[in-house]
Amino acid sequence: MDLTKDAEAAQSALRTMWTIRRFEEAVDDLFGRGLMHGTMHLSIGQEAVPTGACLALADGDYITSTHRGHGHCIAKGAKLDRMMAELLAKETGYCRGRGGSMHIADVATGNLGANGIVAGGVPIAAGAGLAVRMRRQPHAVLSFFGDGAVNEGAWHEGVNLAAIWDLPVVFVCENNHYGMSMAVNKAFRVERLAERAKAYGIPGVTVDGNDPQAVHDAVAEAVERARAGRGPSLIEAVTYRWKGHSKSDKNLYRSREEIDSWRERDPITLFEAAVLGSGTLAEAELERCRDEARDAVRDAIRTANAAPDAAADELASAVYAGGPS
Amino acid sequence: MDLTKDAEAAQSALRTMWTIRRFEEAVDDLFGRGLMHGTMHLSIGQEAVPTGACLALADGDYITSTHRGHGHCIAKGAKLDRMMAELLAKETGYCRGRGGSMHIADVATGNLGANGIVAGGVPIAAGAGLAVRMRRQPHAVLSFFGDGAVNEGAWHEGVNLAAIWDLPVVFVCENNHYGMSMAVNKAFRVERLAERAKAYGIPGVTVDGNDPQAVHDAVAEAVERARAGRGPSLIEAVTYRWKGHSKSDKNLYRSREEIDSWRERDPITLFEAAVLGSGTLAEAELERCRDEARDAVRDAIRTANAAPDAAADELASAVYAGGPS
Amino acid sequence: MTSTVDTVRELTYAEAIREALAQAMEADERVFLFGEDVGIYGGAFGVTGDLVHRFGTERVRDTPISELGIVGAAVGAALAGMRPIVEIQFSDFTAQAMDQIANQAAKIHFMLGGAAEVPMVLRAPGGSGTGAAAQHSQSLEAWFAHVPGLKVVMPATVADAKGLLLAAIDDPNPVVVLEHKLLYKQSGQVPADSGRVPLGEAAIRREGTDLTMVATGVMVSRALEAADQLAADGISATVVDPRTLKPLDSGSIVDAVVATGRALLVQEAPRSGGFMAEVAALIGDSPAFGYLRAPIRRLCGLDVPIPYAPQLERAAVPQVPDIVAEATRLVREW
Amino acid sequence: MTSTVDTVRELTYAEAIREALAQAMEADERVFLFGEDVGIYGGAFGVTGDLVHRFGTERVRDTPISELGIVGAAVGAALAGMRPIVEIQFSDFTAQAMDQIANQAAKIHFMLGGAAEVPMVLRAPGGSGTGAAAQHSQSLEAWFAHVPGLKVVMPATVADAKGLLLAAIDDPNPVVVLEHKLLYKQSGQVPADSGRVPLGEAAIRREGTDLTMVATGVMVSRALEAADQLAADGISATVVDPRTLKPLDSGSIVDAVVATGRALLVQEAPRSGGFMAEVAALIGDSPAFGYLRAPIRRLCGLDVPIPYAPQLERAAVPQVPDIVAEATRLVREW
Ligand SMILES: Cc1ncc(C[n+]2csc(CCOP(=O)(O)OP(=O)(O)O)c2C)c(N)n1
Ligand SMILES: Cc1ncc(C[n+]2csc(CCOP(=O)(O)OP(=O)(O)O)c2C)c(N)n1
Ligand SMILES: [Mg+2]
Ligand SMILES: [Mg+2]
Repeated sequence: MDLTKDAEAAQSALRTMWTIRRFEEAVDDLFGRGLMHGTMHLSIGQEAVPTGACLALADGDYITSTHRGHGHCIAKGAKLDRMMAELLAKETGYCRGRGGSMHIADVATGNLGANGIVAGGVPIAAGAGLAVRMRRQPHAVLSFFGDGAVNEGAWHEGVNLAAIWDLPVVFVCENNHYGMSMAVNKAFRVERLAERAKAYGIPGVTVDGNDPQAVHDAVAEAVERARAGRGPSLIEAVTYRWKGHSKSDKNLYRSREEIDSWRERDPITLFEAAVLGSGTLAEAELERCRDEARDAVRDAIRTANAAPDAAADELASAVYAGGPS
Repeated sequence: MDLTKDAEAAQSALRTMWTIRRFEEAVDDLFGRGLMHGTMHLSIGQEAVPTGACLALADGDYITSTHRGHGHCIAKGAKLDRMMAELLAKETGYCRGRGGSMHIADVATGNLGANGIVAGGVPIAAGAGLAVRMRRQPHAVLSFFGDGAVNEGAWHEGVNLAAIWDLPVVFVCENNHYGMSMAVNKAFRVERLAERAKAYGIPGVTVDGNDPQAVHDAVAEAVERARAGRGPSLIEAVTYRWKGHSKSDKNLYRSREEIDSWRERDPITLFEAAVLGSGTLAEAELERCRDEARDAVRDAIRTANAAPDAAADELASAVYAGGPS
Repeated sequence: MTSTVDTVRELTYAEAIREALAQAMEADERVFLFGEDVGIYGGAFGVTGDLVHRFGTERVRDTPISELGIVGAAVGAALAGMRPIVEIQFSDFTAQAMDQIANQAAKIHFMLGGAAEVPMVLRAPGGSGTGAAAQHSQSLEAWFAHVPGLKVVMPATVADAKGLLLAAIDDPNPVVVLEHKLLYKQSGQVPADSGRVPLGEAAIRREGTDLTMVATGVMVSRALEAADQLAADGISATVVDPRTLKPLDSGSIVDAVVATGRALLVQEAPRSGGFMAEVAALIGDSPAFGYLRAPIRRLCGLDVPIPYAPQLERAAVPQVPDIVAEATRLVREW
Repeated sequence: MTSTVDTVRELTYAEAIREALAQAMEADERVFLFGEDVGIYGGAFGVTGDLVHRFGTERVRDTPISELGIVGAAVGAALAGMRPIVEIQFSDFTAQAMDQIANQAAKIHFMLGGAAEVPMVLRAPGGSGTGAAAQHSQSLEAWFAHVPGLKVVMPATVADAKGLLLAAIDDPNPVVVLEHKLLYKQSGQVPADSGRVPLGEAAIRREGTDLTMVATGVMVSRALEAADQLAADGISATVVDPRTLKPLDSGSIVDAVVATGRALLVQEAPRSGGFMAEVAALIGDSPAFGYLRAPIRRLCGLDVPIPYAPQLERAAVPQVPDIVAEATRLVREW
């Protein structure tokens, strides 16, 4: 699928990227004004990765996500109002206010959950892949994780299981150059994280994570491979987060210039230029995508705000499935 | 050092290999006769690895060892009687009867311990390497582990830490083709485990683990590199264990023929043939090495048997260093 | 599963577990086993035995040595519609997998607001007595019983080994089944077909009047043996086996203590922070409080790692004479 | 460390920890810190702050995200003569490192027959109240207190944050220091030079006559606040802060309960199998048993993962009014 040539695909990609951007900006704003609780990990600047990746997925496919998971959740098809309700600690939130940002998920669209544990979703993805395989389903599983996750034992074990059993899993590393403050070049002694794939005998590629097309193509190929029973792949999508790691971040570990240089490579701006340049979409259509995204996020906030707060009275009975025990 | 050309080195290597062999045979016998407790993991057939490796080490260097650790302990210079006393649950044992086979260690010779946890010693070796580095000592740390350990998260994390910090650690994989019953070709999707080294940006080599010279040369080079501050290396020594994994093993996962083919590649027989062939040692000298090993093990059993049993009365006070608390 | 009359046969604890596994796999294709050496090797303790020949290598699946990955894969498989049963070779290695057990499996149902379930079983043998030393002999039930979202069972009899496991497999939550190495070869009566033992119900193994002993795992049979000896000495003991530690059948325990006025709580695990502390605490804040004629006593493993030497290993955990002595003291002195 | 008069200043809990770290590093070159983001970032909670500028990147060392490797490296460094201090960013992630904590660090001295020591400190913040949800808010002290070979401290005041940490660094054993996120910004008096607080000594934070409250972590200040309110209501409470959970100063707790006849045990962690179960058990089998005028009551976190929503999070753990209410009930009804 050529996102810059196919008008429908281009609009879809653009709308998703703008929706993520606007959603994250709204969260940033609500949080800054003390209307949101906890901590938030925003994915502004990284929108092309979930967007390009999820465009290569089909219904029934699964994803596992991370602490920086709003974009994954949106790109996989979740409803904005239920996401916003979750962050606003409402009863109508996806997790009924129990999970919040770090556990947000629309299970119905195949999102097995954001995860507060770095690399926590990686072996879970392998297991979902095993289930798909054993149930002879045609689905693929896509596991998102950051560069920082790659040095966790869970990552190593999860990727190896998927590799030796030829499981239909696509491992997508969002390499945004830092695991919190730890620079990739200090945490690794390899140039490209995709090189790690060889250790498990699976293909590994590095793509421009600010280009939804590049991400899409790599994921589409890996998904095809997965569905064909030829096992997992590792895709390293190189990108950058504009905002601090979370609210406590003073950005001491990186320079203003570095941040600025990446802002100049804004995935949305670049993509808009590409689709405009190729004549696929006109400025008015871009404008409509932007407006739709803005309105959708505004609506979501409105709907979420009107919902009842999550109720504390059922807490204890919510721990176990199948009724209280 | 050319073990097959230098008479002293040849004798040393041969004596160590025979000592390990005789020690393990004695343990097998004592265990079989119900005189030894617990479980035992014997390294018969793998003697060339610790022998060749430890000949490349110097005083002050550390090792970490495994559940199959008698050979490592012997090759690093431990006293046989105190080892035997440990296995016989005596007060004079290295661990005062508290550790047994899976925790055997002569800390004074730099052995930081056998480990009942697969891959448990790998991050510990990285940490010892960090200490050596921070204390500006000239030492190296050698970590022994099996093929099975390589898929553990602990291995991944430990090797990466050593790699990114250029620590003086040599990772020696005793690839005996199985992690218990799990064949290497089922547990990995790579041909050679040494290929994993690339994922951490460190050198990796595969050597004949039944040839003490090959092991020695690879380790010596890695140790030199480590001491020079150029970081860790991974060495895969391909070998085979003749006996079952432990006493519960019925050898269902491998064939008689496979075992026999490896017995024909007995590292001791091959080495004896080499030193005899090159004229470095005469048959009488080989015989002396064998006799010395046999006698040393016999003496160790005698001494150990005469020692008092480990005493239960001080158990509770043995948990914390620095006196009871 | 076509017979209608439920025949009772003599099986070992290991065989009873294997039978439960086989029946669950026959009844439900979503059920499968995986873990280290569960296939051709038949399990480090021989529990899975010939199951790989009966169900194939897909459903009785050998794994590399990677406990965290294994449990994580079970979580993922459960989320995606399977009913995985994981064997961790020694319960000590749950330490490797603790994130996936406690932070993922236990919490996902709650964290996702009920939108997902994690129906999985984690079997692992605990306990000392085999000379396997400190890293292969722990009794870690207290760790799991402290994690909301997990259910925890400790079968102490052959029938329960089958019955509790079947109930655990049925349960829509993650259940940790802590078996005991010393029990694997013990024999006992087991119903052939059903025999499910509901989670959350204690068993009163013996009824008496002078004191109540609460014991778990291998301590159940030791407490029963002690009770026999005590009876010969004129002391009449109730023995309660909680069977499920979480959710705990506190009612049965409290009732038994009300009836006898004395409680002796026996566990193999080290005393400090062990599961019997919870039992003591609940008795001390229950209706039984008013009936207590003596302090609530615990007889536990020493606060030491399990040593290798057989004489040290024995000294580290309660033996039958220790139970008899402690029970006698409690009854005679109070 | 040249001044002779010990000046007392006002610091925050985080600053007090930082001061202890700095003083220990100045005094002993073997002491060094490592962990995720402890360097230039200054620690996720700002505890290490500017230490990297004062001691350099060798001794204040950033690590990749690999908790098991980090703790394992600390074990190895300790065995090879260093005195490592590890920061685990949230105590929840000790689950990742549990093998190296419980199976290695805790047991090596014993397993090797005393031939080696593992002098290391593992610092980690626990507790809820920041909206970080189930995987970032646990109170896991009970896990560690159940592992022979570990020492465990929970500083509840600013002075103890420094004093206990200094003692932990001096100790030749692995010590787990569980800090509390909500306390980091709290201020208090701290001695500039020394101020070591020996491990194993409880603090009687307040003395009363009607009941004894035992509380840990952030519950200490809540219990004290509750005690103030209770006093206004004519109820006089003792508040005991164990400070060190292992080895536990059981004598001070028992004495306090003997003196008041009632015990209310307050913890943030979920009730089942929590540390206060151990405290209840030891009171119930101590000389205090004969002095008890009321059941031994626990007021604990609910048996639920910590939820995200602030209103749910508050409901999940004891708050001051809950303590007041429970204490009142205990005194008025018994
Ligand atoms: C096991 C674990 N360790 C540490 C943390 C704390 N933490 C949360 S996010 C983060 C950085 C993750 O980096 P990366 O994987 O690159 O993802 P990014 O934040 O860059 O998207 C850290 C250290 C955690 N949540 N889980
Ligand atoms: C963490 C952990 N998992 C599993 C085991 C059980 N176990 C002991 S040795 C072993 C096989 C190890 O294989 P390998 O590392 O190749 O060493 P080898 O036995 O072949 O020398 C297993 C599974 C263990 N001791 N520790
Ligand atoms: Mg990152
Ligand atoms: Mg092997």
